[in-house]
Amino acid sequence: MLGYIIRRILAVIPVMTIVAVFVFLLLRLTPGDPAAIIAGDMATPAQLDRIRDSLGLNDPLYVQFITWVGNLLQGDLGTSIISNTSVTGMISERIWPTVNIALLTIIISVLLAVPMGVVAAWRHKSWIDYGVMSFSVLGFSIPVFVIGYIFIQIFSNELRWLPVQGYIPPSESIGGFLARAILPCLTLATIYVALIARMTRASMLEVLGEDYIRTARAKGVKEDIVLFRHALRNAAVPIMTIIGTGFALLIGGVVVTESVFNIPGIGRLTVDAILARDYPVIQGMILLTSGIYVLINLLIDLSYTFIDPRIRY
Amino acid sequence: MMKQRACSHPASRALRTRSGVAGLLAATFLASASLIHPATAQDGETTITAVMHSGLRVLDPIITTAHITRNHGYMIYDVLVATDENFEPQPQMADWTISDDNLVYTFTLRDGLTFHDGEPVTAADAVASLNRWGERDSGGQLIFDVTESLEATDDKTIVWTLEKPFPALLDTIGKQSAIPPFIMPERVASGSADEAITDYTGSGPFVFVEEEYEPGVSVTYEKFEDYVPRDEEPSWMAGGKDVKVDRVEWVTMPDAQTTINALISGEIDYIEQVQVDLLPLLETSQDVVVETRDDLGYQTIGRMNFLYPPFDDVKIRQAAMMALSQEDVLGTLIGNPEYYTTCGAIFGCGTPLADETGSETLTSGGDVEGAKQLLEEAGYDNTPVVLMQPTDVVSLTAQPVVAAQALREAGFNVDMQAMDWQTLVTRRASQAEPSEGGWNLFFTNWMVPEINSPLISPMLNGRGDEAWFGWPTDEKIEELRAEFIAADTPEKQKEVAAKIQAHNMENVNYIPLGQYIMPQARRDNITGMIPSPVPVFWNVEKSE
Amino acid sequence: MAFKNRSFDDASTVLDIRDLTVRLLDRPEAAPILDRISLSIRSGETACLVGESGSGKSVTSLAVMGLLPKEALAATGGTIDMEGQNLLKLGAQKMRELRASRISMIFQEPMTALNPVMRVGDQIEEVLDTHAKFSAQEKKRRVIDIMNQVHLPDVERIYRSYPHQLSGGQRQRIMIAMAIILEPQLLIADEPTTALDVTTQKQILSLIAELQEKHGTAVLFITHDMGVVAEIADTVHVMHHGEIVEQAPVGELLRTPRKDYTKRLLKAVPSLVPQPARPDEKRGEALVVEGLEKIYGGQGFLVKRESTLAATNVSFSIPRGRTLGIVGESGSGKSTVARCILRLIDPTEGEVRVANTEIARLSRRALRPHRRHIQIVFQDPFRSLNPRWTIGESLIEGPLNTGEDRTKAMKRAQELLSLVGLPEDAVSRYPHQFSGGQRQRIAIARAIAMEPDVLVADEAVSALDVSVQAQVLKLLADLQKKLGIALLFITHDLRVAAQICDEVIVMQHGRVVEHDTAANVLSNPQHAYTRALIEAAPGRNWDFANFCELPAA
Amino acid sequence: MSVAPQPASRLQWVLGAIALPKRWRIGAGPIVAALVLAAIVIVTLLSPVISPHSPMAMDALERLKGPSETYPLGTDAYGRDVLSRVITGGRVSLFIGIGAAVVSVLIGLLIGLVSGFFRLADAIIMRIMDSLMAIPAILLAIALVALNGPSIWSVLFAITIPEIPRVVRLVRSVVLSAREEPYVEAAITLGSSMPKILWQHLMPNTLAPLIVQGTYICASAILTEAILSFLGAGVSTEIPTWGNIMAEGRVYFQLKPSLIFWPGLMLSLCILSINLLGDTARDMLDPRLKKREA
Repeated sequence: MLGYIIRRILAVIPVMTIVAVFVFLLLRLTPGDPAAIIAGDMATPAQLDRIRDSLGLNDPLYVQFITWVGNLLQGDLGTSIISNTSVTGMISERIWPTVNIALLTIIISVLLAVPMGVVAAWRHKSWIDYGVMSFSVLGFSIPVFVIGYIFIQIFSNELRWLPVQGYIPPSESIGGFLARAILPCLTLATIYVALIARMTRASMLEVLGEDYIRTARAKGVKEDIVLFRHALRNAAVPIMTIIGTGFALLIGGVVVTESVFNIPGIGRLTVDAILARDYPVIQGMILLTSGIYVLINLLIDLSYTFIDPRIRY
Repeated sequence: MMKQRACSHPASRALRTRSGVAGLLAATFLASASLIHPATAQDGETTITAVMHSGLRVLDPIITTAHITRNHGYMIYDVLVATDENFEPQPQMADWTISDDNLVYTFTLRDGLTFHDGEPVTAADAVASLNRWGERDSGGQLIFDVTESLEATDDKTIVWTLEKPFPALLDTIGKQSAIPPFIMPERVASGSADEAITDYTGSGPFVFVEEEYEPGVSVTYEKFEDYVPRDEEPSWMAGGKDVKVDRVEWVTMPDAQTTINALISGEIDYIEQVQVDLLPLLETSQDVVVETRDDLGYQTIGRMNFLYPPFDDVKIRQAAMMALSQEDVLGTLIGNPEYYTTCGAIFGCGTPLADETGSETLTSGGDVEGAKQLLEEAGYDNTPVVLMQPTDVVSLTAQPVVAAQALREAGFNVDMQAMDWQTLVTRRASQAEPSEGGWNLFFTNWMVPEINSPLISPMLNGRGDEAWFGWPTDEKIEELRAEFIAADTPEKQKEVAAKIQAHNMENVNYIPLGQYIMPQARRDNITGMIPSPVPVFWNVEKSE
Repeated sequence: MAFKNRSFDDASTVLDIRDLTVRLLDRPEAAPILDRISLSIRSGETACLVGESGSGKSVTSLAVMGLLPKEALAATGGTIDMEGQNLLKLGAQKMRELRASRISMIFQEPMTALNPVMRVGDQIEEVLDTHAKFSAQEKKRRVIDIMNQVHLPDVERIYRSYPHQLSGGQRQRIMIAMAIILEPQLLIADEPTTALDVTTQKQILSLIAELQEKHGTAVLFITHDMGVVAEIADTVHVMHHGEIVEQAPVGELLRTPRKDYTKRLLKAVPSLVPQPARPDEKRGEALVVEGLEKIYGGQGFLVKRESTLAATNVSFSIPRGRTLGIVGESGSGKSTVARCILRLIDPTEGEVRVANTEIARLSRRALRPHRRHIQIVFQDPFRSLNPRWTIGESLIEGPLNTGEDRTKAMKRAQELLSLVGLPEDAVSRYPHQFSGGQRQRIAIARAIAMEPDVLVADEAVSALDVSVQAQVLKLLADLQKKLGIALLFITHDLRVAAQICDEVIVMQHGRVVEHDTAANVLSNPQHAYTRALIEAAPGRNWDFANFCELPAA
Repeated sequence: MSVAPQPASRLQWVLGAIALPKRWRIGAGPIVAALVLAAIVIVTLLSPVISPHSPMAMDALERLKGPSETYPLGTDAYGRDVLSRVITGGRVSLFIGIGAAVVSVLIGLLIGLVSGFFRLADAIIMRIMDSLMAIPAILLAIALVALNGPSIWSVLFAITIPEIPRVVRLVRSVVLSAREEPYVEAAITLGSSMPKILWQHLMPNTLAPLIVQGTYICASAILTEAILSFLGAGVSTEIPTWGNIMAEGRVYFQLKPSLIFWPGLMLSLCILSINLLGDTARDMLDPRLKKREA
């Protein structure tokens, strides 16, 4: 087990290295010049060049890469070219809104989606099943920003139950946090619920056809216990997997949702940085999100051993 | 002066009292409902939450010409001289005297000026700041070109000695665009003009709260208690900067509609720029005021690349201009005619130098037939026009689309290339062939005060490679500019300006595409906003 | 052989099925899955339901348990009476209460019938939780008690174990413990030993008998294996196409079967008595294996992995026209040997000579031209043909590889099909249009299309019903005679080995424990393990095909 | 009889390849979905003929107008006809959807086959694929569009690249499990070469899951295009797509919901249909579900 963990962690190294090189090269090939952003509309070419010089952008690529990696290994993601503040600082300030929203979304999604999927599989081909499937297909079919606008229109503009936008950290006010987080979370959750409910249903359908379910029924075990004690745990591995890989989807949704609901999270930070060619921030963010993705999937892999005793590494 | 249109449709409040299920559900959101208005202050402090036109990311107002950074500069810095609403320079930090030969300017700092760290503002600080500014600002460079010396003779006195007269000196250091000479402590201002500052100590009416600053998201200012405002009434950038609130928070909202909803629901107090198309949304709200703060507004322009065909040929440049219609551009860009006006003056309508010579086709719907004919005369060989279109800046998306259509109608072969603004600003600096990463035509917007004089308008520089993007080599305009600098009376200046206007329309240094204003919106408990091209927060009050 | 011959005339009837009819829900017009079957079981009785696959045995048991797949099957007629109530009319709740307390069931695959993520102790306890209320202590005591009764070793440890940590036999014991903990009147056992090795099978059968005696339970035992029937049945019900064709006490049925179908079924059961030895024609060795060894695993990355010895020191040779059988239980290494010989896996040590070429060390590429000399027929007839290819395409794949002309190859494919007893037009059909036995014939045809020197049959008849099994065995024998192929026959079934092999190798734990002529191995086993295997073969003293006792060997 | 059968006809081969179940049990849903999709495809393909206006023709005086006889669905912020733009926009959206599906499936298939069969290549390829998977697709796509400019091709490229690793993994897993099938082992013993086994025995196994996966990629690509447009990294406004029509109209969501409603409706109907068809295909082709119903 320990050996497995070590091996898995070591396997992260080449993956993250490839990500780092890839991201670095990708960005440096992108047209766009942060110096032009800093200088504004009236700058002359000579001024631009002087600014580029002072930012180190005129150095050869490999020098820039070595500098960057060198700093990276010391935990320093560099300094934002545009705002002249430390990338680590920017990220650590803005990661919490995203993390909080994402966590709440995952919790809401799992609480909604898993029972939906279980019941749909249990009542295979009933109206409940069709209902759940329709919802989950629908959840995949509407762009997330449209869902967000519809929620705002209904709950904020028409009913006036919830604020339109913004973010308050839960440490400041739980109520304030929830009031502002509910709509973004529900918006994000639609696609996530769709995804998890689908997978739960499919996985449960398969498990419900297994012999041990028949055994449980032959023991006279009640249906709810059959579903949740016997079937769900066996169906859990693919569900966990989809929660993990769905994380990438969540990031995509977060980027959009943060714009719609004006949440100062890392999704917006990244998009802004890409549009402004703020290389250190983009690199840091992509590296970070990739790292989190890899980490989450590592944790999920490890969690399999708790779900399923047959899985030993 | 201020156009005010308090929107009052007494319909909307009924929403509060929906009965039945809705009411019941509403109760479940009880906890949240009471928390909807965070902007209402804690402990009697008044805070204005304002949504600005863009996020603040660069904090050095000298290194960039970005408007949001300039606005930030006006919050925390002060200037020696400021322009009032009559375009007259007025004393702000300093009074001045001018020698009879117009070569020596002596500035005397007024009493009570303090930096936010408690140190007094000295003449040495001002000299260092002016020097750094002079390296970046094009107007400033012109002055320093003729400067013999700039010295602090004592703590309060600055002596600026010129080699030859520069009649517009006070106008130039008093201008609010693009780079005003903000006064910083000497230790900050003595740094390189190419590296952004990291010490944000100013002497302006607000203090920058560094620990609450989130680049691109929010920035907080607190009232500077030790600031001593002038006694005069505020007028544009001049007069007394009397701060009447405790805090101002600028927040950025990426979504225009969300911003408006937030203003209606009272989550924010102020929107600097409202897209004209969205104004109807605000009409239903009684407690929101929509108004115009800056009557001059913006000039939208097109600029061609003089280095490559087809626009290296003056006839073809003229043909292109002839094909365009300001009405079409502005109508598409702004829509509501209340907020735009066709204007053929390159120095902007409503400014002292305004003159509309040579702009007939532009302001009367364009002349496609004439353009066709000119093209034929010029022997246009169907060289494609690479037209750069930014996709992510709302105020710049319409011009290229409208222009492309008009140019195609006139017989141009238009290759419109979409890109984000960043790519555009990088690419417009490229002098490569249009087919190899260069360009032929792009559009941008200027605030009118940024182009209202030949001294500062970047498009009127005719020094080839040293000129602004497009790089015209135009000796005639350089002569005219020199003539303008030498002109010592407003009448003479107007005369030269008219010549420049005529020359521009002949040579098509750039195409003025008309003027538009951006309305602002505020909650009605925000009062005392003075008219100004810069959204300033002094004199503003917030009542409960 | 001594059959059970107790009388149940006085015993009470536990279960009485009358005219039970089960139909497909979505095709009610099709022939019923169960057609008016009737049978009754008395307390203490073991009733065997025997039949080939698809005869409706399992559906009968599921119908009794009320576990028919709801969306597919439904009982449309008849009654299932137990203690005076018709189970078919019982509500879901009532039926659930009955399960495990009155009727229990054990299933074929102990591998899959236990919940893999629950400790087995908990799974047994769940029965108690569902049907009764006991204190935690009492529950544990009862579970430990029942686990002792099914003779599980190291009960405390197994109580906390997960199913995958147990052997197949242990798992089946857990199933039995679960089934009888509440002492039901009726125990339904659906092929409970089919997936087990013979030696384990023997233990489980005797355990069921023991418990049945102790608790007086009635047992409905479903099996396809006549040997098992001979060992345990009181009464036999023969099923065919959803009908019960014959019901009789076991002795009567085996001695004097009345119905043709029963006779056919019995005649197909291969005898444990080896065929008379064939004269050895000394035609030269087609396959020589020397010192073959295969070790799996070994060095891992960072962690040293345990290596598994799958086969070691295996040597034998097969002359042309002769058949060598490799017999052993699961995990004995017999399939590993076959796969090494075919170079589907690479042997760790040893030599393999086919048609006088050493192939154990050849590179994959160099090996390819030699492949044609040795061919294989796999166990699973449903997976051994590419479902997307016509039979013709499959048959000519090999010949095309050896450079044969397409038209000629196809012509020959048709000949091969008639050779294996299939119509020639089968070339243009797809595998799913054929039955398992037919597909196995096609697989054989595909193998002999290469004109190999050696044909390896890896459990080639194990998945087939006995009647089909007999036909395929006969086909193999005929082909061998006609073509002079050497046959390597891998099987776990001693009866099959006895019928087809000239020589037999017995393997255990990767080693050869006995190697001799078939007659010697079966009638005069030297090694204890071989003896145990033979002892464990159910019904070994009965000659099913001739309805009589075997002469004592 | 005994005409030596030629290699089975293409159609037969494909039908065989996806192993259609004997009984087709299709509900009304998928049939409606297929009809809706067909209708959308036909309308968008015919857009040059049937759109009442040029999708690019602007009328500055007719901005943001409601439905009228000239403009049945009203006009957008440039005074362009919404109806014409919506039906023309479908072409590009569908092109991007189908293009992303086809290209990522083809490339993924090739890489996956290689990876599934050659151990050495597998280790390297899978590391690269893992890395690509780790980068959130939407960020990667924005960066790629920023790199190549917002043309149709670069959007297509940006959407396709992140899908490839998923296809590779799918193909690889199918290949790895199909390798164990006895008929593949039989082919080895029959002396078939590796490329031949790879292509003739293993590849067809991937077709069914790839068809299903392809539909999902198609649907998600159309959606991603919309999101990229929303984030300002989509196809330029000169070429209408459902995504950029919505993105342009989004600021008018409250004022003129029709600007989002119509393209949104088309897009959602289209994706809904594709997803439904994908689900149907999966239910029919997935052997595990078949087993359950058997």
